[in-house]
Amino acid sequence: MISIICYLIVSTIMLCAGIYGFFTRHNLLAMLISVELMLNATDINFAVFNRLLYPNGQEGYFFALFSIAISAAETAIAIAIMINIYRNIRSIQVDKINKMKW
Amino acid sequence: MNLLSIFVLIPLLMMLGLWISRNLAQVRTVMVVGASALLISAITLTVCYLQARSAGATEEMLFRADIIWYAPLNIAYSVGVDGISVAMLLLSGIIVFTGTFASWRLKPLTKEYFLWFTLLSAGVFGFFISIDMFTMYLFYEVALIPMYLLIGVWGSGRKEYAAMKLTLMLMGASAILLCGILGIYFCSGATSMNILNIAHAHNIAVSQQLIWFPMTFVGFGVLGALFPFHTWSPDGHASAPTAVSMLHAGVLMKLGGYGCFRIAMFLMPQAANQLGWIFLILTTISVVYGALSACVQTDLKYINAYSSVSHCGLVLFAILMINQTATTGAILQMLSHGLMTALFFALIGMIYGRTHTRDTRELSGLMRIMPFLGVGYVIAGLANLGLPGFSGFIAEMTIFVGSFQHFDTFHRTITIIACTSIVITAVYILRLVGKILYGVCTNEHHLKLTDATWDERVAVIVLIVCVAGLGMAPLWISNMISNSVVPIVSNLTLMH
Amino acid sequence: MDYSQFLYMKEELSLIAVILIIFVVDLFLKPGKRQEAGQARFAIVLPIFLMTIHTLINIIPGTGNVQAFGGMYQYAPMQTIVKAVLNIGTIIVLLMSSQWLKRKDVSINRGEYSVLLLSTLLGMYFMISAGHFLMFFIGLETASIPMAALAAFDKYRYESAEAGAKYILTAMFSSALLLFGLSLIYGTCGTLYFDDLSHHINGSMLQIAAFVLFFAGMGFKLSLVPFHLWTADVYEGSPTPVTGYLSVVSKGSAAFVLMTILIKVFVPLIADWQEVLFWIIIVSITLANIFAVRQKNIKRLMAFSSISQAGYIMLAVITGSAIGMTSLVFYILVYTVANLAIFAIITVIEQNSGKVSINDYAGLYKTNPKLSFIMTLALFSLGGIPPFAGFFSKFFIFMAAFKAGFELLVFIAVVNTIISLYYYLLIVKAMYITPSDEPIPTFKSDCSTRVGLTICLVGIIGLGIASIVYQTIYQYGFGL
Amino acid sequence: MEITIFIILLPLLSFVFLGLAGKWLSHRAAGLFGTAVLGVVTILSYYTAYTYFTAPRLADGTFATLVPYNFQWLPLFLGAMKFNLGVLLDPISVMMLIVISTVSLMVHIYSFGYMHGERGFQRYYAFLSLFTMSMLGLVVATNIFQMYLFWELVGVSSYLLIGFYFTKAPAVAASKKAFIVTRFADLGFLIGILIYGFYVGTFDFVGPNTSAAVGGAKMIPLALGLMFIGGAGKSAMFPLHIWLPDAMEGPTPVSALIHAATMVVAGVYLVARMFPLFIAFAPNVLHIVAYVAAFTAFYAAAVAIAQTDIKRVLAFSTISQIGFMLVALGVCTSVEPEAGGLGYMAAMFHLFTHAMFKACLFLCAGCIIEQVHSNEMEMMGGMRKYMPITHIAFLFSCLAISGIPPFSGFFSKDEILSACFAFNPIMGWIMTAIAAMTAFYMFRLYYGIFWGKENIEHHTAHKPHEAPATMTIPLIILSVITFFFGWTVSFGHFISPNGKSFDSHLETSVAITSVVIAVLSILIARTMYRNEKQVLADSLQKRFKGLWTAAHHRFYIDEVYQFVTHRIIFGCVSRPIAWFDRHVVDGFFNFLAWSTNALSYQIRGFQSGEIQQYTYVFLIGTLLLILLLIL
Repeated sequence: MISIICYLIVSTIMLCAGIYGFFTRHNLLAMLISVELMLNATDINFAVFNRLLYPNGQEGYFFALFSIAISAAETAIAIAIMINIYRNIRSIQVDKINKMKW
Repeated sequence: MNLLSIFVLIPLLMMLGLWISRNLAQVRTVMVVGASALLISAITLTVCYLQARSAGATEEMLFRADIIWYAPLNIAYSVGVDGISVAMLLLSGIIVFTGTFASWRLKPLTKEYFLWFTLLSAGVFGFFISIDMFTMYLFYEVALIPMYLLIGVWGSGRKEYAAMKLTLMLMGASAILLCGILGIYFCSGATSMNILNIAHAHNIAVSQQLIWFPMTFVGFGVLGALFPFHTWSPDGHASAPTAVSMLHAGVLMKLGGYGCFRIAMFLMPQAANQLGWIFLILTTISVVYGALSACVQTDLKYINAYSSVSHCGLVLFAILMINQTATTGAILQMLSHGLMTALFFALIGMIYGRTHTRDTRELSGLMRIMPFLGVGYVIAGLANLGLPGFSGFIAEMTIFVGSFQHFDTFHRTITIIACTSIVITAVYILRLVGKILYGVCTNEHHLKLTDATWDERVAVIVLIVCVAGLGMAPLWISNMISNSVVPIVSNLTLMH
Repeated sequence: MDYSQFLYMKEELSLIAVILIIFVVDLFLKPGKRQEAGQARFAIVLPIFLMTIHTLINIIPGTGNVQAFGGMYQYAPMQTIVKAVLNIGTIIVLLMSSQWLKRKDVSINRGEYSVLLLSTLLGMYFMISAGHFLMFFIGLETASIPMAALAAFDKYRYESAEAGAKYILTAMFSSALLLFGLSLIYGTCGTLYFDDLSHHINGSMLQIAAFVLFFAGMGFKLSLVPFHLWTADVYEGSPTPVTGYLSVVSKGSAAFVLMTILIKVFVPLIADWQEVLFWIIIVSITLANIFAVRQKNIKRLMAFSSISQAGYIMLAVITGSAIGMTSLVFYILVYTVANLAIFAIITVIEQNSGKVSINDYAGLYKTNPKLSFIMTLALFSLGGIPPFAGFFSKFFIFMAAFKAGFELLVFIAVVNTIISLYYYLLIVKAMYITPSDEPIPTFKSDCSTRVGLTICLVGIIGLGIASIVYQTIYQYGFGL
Repeated sequence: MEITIFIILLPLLSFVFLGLAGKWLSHRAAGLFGTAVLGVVTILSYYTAYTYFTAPRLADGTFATLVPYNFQWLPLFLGAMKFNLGVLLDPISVMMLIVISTVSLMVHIYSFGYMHGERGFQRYYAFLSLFTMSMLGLVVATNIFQMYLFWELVGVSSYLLIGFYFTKAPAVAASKKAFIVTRFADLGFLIGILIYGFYVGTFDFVGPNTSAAVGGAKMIPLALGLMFIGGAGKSAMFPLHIWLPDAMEGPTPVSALIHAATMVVAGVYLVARMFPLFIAFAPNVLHIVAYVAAFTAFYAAAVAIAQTDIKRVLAFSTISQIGFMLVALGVCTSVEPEAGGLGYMAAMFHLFTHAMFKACLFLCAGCIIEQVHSNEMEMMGGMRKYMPITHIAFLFSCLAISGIPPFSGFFSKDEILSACFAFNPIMGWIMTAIAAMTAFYMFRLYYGIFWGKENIEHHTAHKPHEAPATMTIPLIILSVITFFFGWTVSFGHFISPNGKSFDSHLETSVAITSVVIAVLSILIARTMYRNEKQVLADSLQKRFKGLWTAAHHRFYIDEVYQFVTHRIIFGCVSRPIAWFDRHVVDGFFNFLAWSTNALSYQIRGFQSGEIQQYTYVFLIGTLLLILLLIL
């Protein structure tokens, strides 16, 4: 039996990796992937908690499912917007999209 | 319908009338009718009040009306007047009336100007009739904000800067005041914001008073040109159009003193006694410092603005003396200063409208050119320096005699210091009069200028008559005020 | 399963119906004729008309608290009020977008606009009525995701796309953190039902972390400092009606939800969340104000203004009391009419002259007196000047916070109103005082904008003086 | 005695009427109206005096103090402390009524000719009425506060009248100076009143034996001293005298009325009014008054010798003579006229006689100035040929002021000197010396104007002639009074410190000494100034050049004041304060605004437009909040 801590370490590492990636990538798509990583980390959490701590209910599983669906929707919109950006400035480098500031 | 609500209703109707009026003649008609109605109402109220009192009405406030407004928050539209408010309403009526005439020929955007002007007066009247702290605060702020546009749009000189500074400083003060009011309300544990109710039925713990009293006092005090928060006044007055200066220095600055007395002192007597000395020092500084600053100014309006700082300082000074005589003097001083300074600003505005300069170094010998305005100016000046026969004298004397009756040597000493202001006042007033009115006119452009027009004469004469009338027959108004001062002052002295 | 439970959701259901009708009708409108006046009018009036009906049939609050679907859906009469407020905001937004929607490049997507807008509203409805974090989360995302599409709605304007990108990425980041927080709550409590949670929350380290992550997610929606940085850019880039919507409806719903959840779920952590809010309020109000004072673009200025307004709203939340909740809802209502009036005016001016800089507003009073007059009143209302409604709402919020013992906070907030007044007055100054060589020319705004502005004007003047509104809200308020 | 109220009300009425309606009145009508009203007032005053002094005395031999009117004007809510207005008649106030109304009437008549054709003639008469009203109100004051009220009014009418020629810069400056200096002194008066009110508990004039006075005994000396500062201001005592010489810029009749006869003796009247308290509680203060007055008398006499402007000479002579009066009051040691209280009566007596002859002198000067169009002595000389009536009147008055019998001045001055000798022989000799100086400078003036070197050139260009009847009649009346009053009226019967009648008798030794010295002085003046060539005078002037110049410049007191007011008060106090206000107090608020803006620019990098930075801050914020809660 793998301890719950291990799962949590994995999920936390995923979260942190996601955050790190989000901060350091220069491409919008890469950032999107990073944020997906973060979302997946939570999904793992939900599943693990449900499975190991509260096996009687199904809340965690459902939550994870919904979360996956929602992140998919988000991604769809995000990509649509990125396409729009690309149409406008022919680039999806994140350091280019800082026209509005201060 | 309560008699007092008329004072709010008339300005509202005036604003409606202005909104629908189509040309200048209609605007003027609305303003004259409205301002006269306000003045007549104020006089009627005074008469009714005196009759009611002489018929034996003993309540603290007459013509009471309470309409629950926000029941969950214990906020009510409560009105009522005592002698002090009646006097203030009368003052406001006079100033609004004369202010209307003083801005008779104002251009451009006359309609909008009067719209804001009327809103300002609505605030002023509302403030003086209210006895609920919330309503009072509401009207207080209503009276403040139109100043921004009135100065900014119709002013002169550094109007944008002055308007912004004035608005922000006064609003800053009212922000502090808001805290003070909330503090009073919650610390008293009262179930209504009614001042009388709080004063009579509730006590605020002294430790709490020591926090909220300075806030409330400073909050109102800024409007009363309390040192060192007075700097909005010179710039603001200098840039404001004539009638606005009149209304602002004449009435609005009185809101400060009135509020200090009616809310800060009345509701927090112990703190007023304990912390009074700090503010006494500040107000004494105001009195002397304002007068000294006025001596070296070269702009007519700056001189008068600093003079207002000095005179309004005297109001707060006297209030803090906590005795019947001094406080009555303070209220008289509010009246008197209101009338005098309005007269002054009206005349300055009229002179400025002709010469297009307010720099004393460029003006001279105006007496020969515009004798009516010149004489008016001399009278205003003499009234300002406290000549017997004008209102300034009775007010200042009542204040000085009253303040000097204080049992504490400290209070008597600073009374003497404050007394010196009357000499300094004489210095700058006489220098000014000598410089701009007397002598020979050196500017040839000024030689062709004309004397006052009929509308200006109306404004000036009404004000002079009031100043002189108050100065010669002070008995009735003094009695009216002092009878109303008694309950408040006794509340203050009992607590000592 | 008891299908009558669906009746408790009549508000959501009728909104779904509205969305569907618009969606279907839009399908049958011929794309080639979008520019024609008749069709345009119909397409614009239809959502407004339907929303009005929807609002009217749902305006009467229910009699008591109800739970449906095993506690997933919770109804309280207050929610009806809040939803009505949001409806009003949405209607005004729809009214003010009409002129924009007549523009050639946008008119093609008119239907989508309404549907997306109302979808976000639906999401907020669910958020408000949620009794479970899953429901809440779905509502939150339903409210967020279409919003990104709306922000990027001006397809041919790069700024719009940039706004959309910034919004969606920040939204995803924040929802990932929020979700992580929720997972921790689930992990420590074993349930996500609001009613059960309050018994399980005991203030352990993980729960505190979870709470903060949750709060950060809400802080993003509310654009509280330090979660606010997207706000200015998104507000500036988005189409102006969307900005208005974002600043008012989205923010209002989030504030109410935050307050309900703090009251219902995080009661045991009250000391903690009050402390958090305490600092957040101070920072939000002050920092936003400081940023606002030097803005040149009016939309950006309003963005910072809305951040500081969010800080004021939090003053009501921090009380956790019934009176605080009443003040909150009242504040949102007042804020809605005032802020939307401003955005409506920004919209018409932008549509008619393409100008959004404050300097361009110079001399507006000379050319468009009525617009500038309403603008002035709205700004005064936002600044908390009586007799406009904003004064009352601010005062009540301060009262509530003061009553709850946050004197210092009230003091700081109140002092900050001076700064906010300063930048509101800058706009007034531009319109009335600053002379201009080429002012915005005189134009006549279209009918629906004028209707919208009239509603706002009535609200700005009437809401404070007519205490009935506040008292009605007060009847349904609830607290700890 | 109810009729006395009209003595005050009628001039007030005249003032209001002339002030408001003057614009539409002809000069003639306005002048006649003013003079007629004053005539009625004078008749009323004489009637009052007649009835008052002929009424039977009280049992203790004093005249009754009557208060026909006393009503509350301003309530002060302090029990006995009230601010009343009323009429109080006692010997000194009744005497003052006579003095004021007489001189005022003379001036009214005189002005008819003197001011003929002047612009603002109506205004002039209005102001004269105002002044008369205020001065009358001052002397009949029932309490110290009423006195203060009218005191201020007197000051302002003086201001208005000095500045009558308001287009002339010196007149404006002089009026301003007069008002400000007296106002400054009035501050002392006011504080004195406040202290008096606080410690005595009333503003009424209380007797020394009343419980109120005894209760406040400790502070009464201070109060009286401060009040005297006010009196010193009005009565031009050193160092507050500087306004009076400048006040000569006003029309000459005004100088006669205000700055010679009436207003300037208000200080004397004040001290006389408070005399019982001075004697009972503050004899030392009274003596200080005497020393100040003596010094002033000397100083003014010295300056008068070196003045060339005839009105200035008269002004300094006025200062000097008021000094005499105050010395007389100051040397009193008791209220018994026979034992140290003689000075009181002497002061009042001198006040009366001085008012008449000094008014006469000024009016004469007015006649002369009108003819030669200059105040400078060098423009005159030999005027006796052209203006005989003026010459005689002037001579009579000069003799009176020099103390030559039988003119009135001799009698009053003799009483003063007697009182001084009774107090202290040194004081007596000092005052005698000053009296000699008086005789000298008056006759220097007399010879300079009427004899001496005639300015032929000027006189041929504008041939001087005698003044019209409206102007000479007052001169004649006043000369007659001057001539007769001294030996026909026994002043001590009416006015004495304790109220009882007493016979004042000439003290032969003092009288002889003073007359001899006066005559000697006159002779010296005659030898020096009578002739065309004034060899002795010129050589003396050359020898004591420094002294002469200093005296001519009034010992530079004005310059000192100028320095103090302009350099110190304006330069070192007002300007720094104004600067402080603009730059420090105001600067602070501007700094607040500026710093907010500056901060806004400083931290703008926070909002960089970079989405990763945004989320970074987001995360940091979240972590900080967690830390906040955990720690």
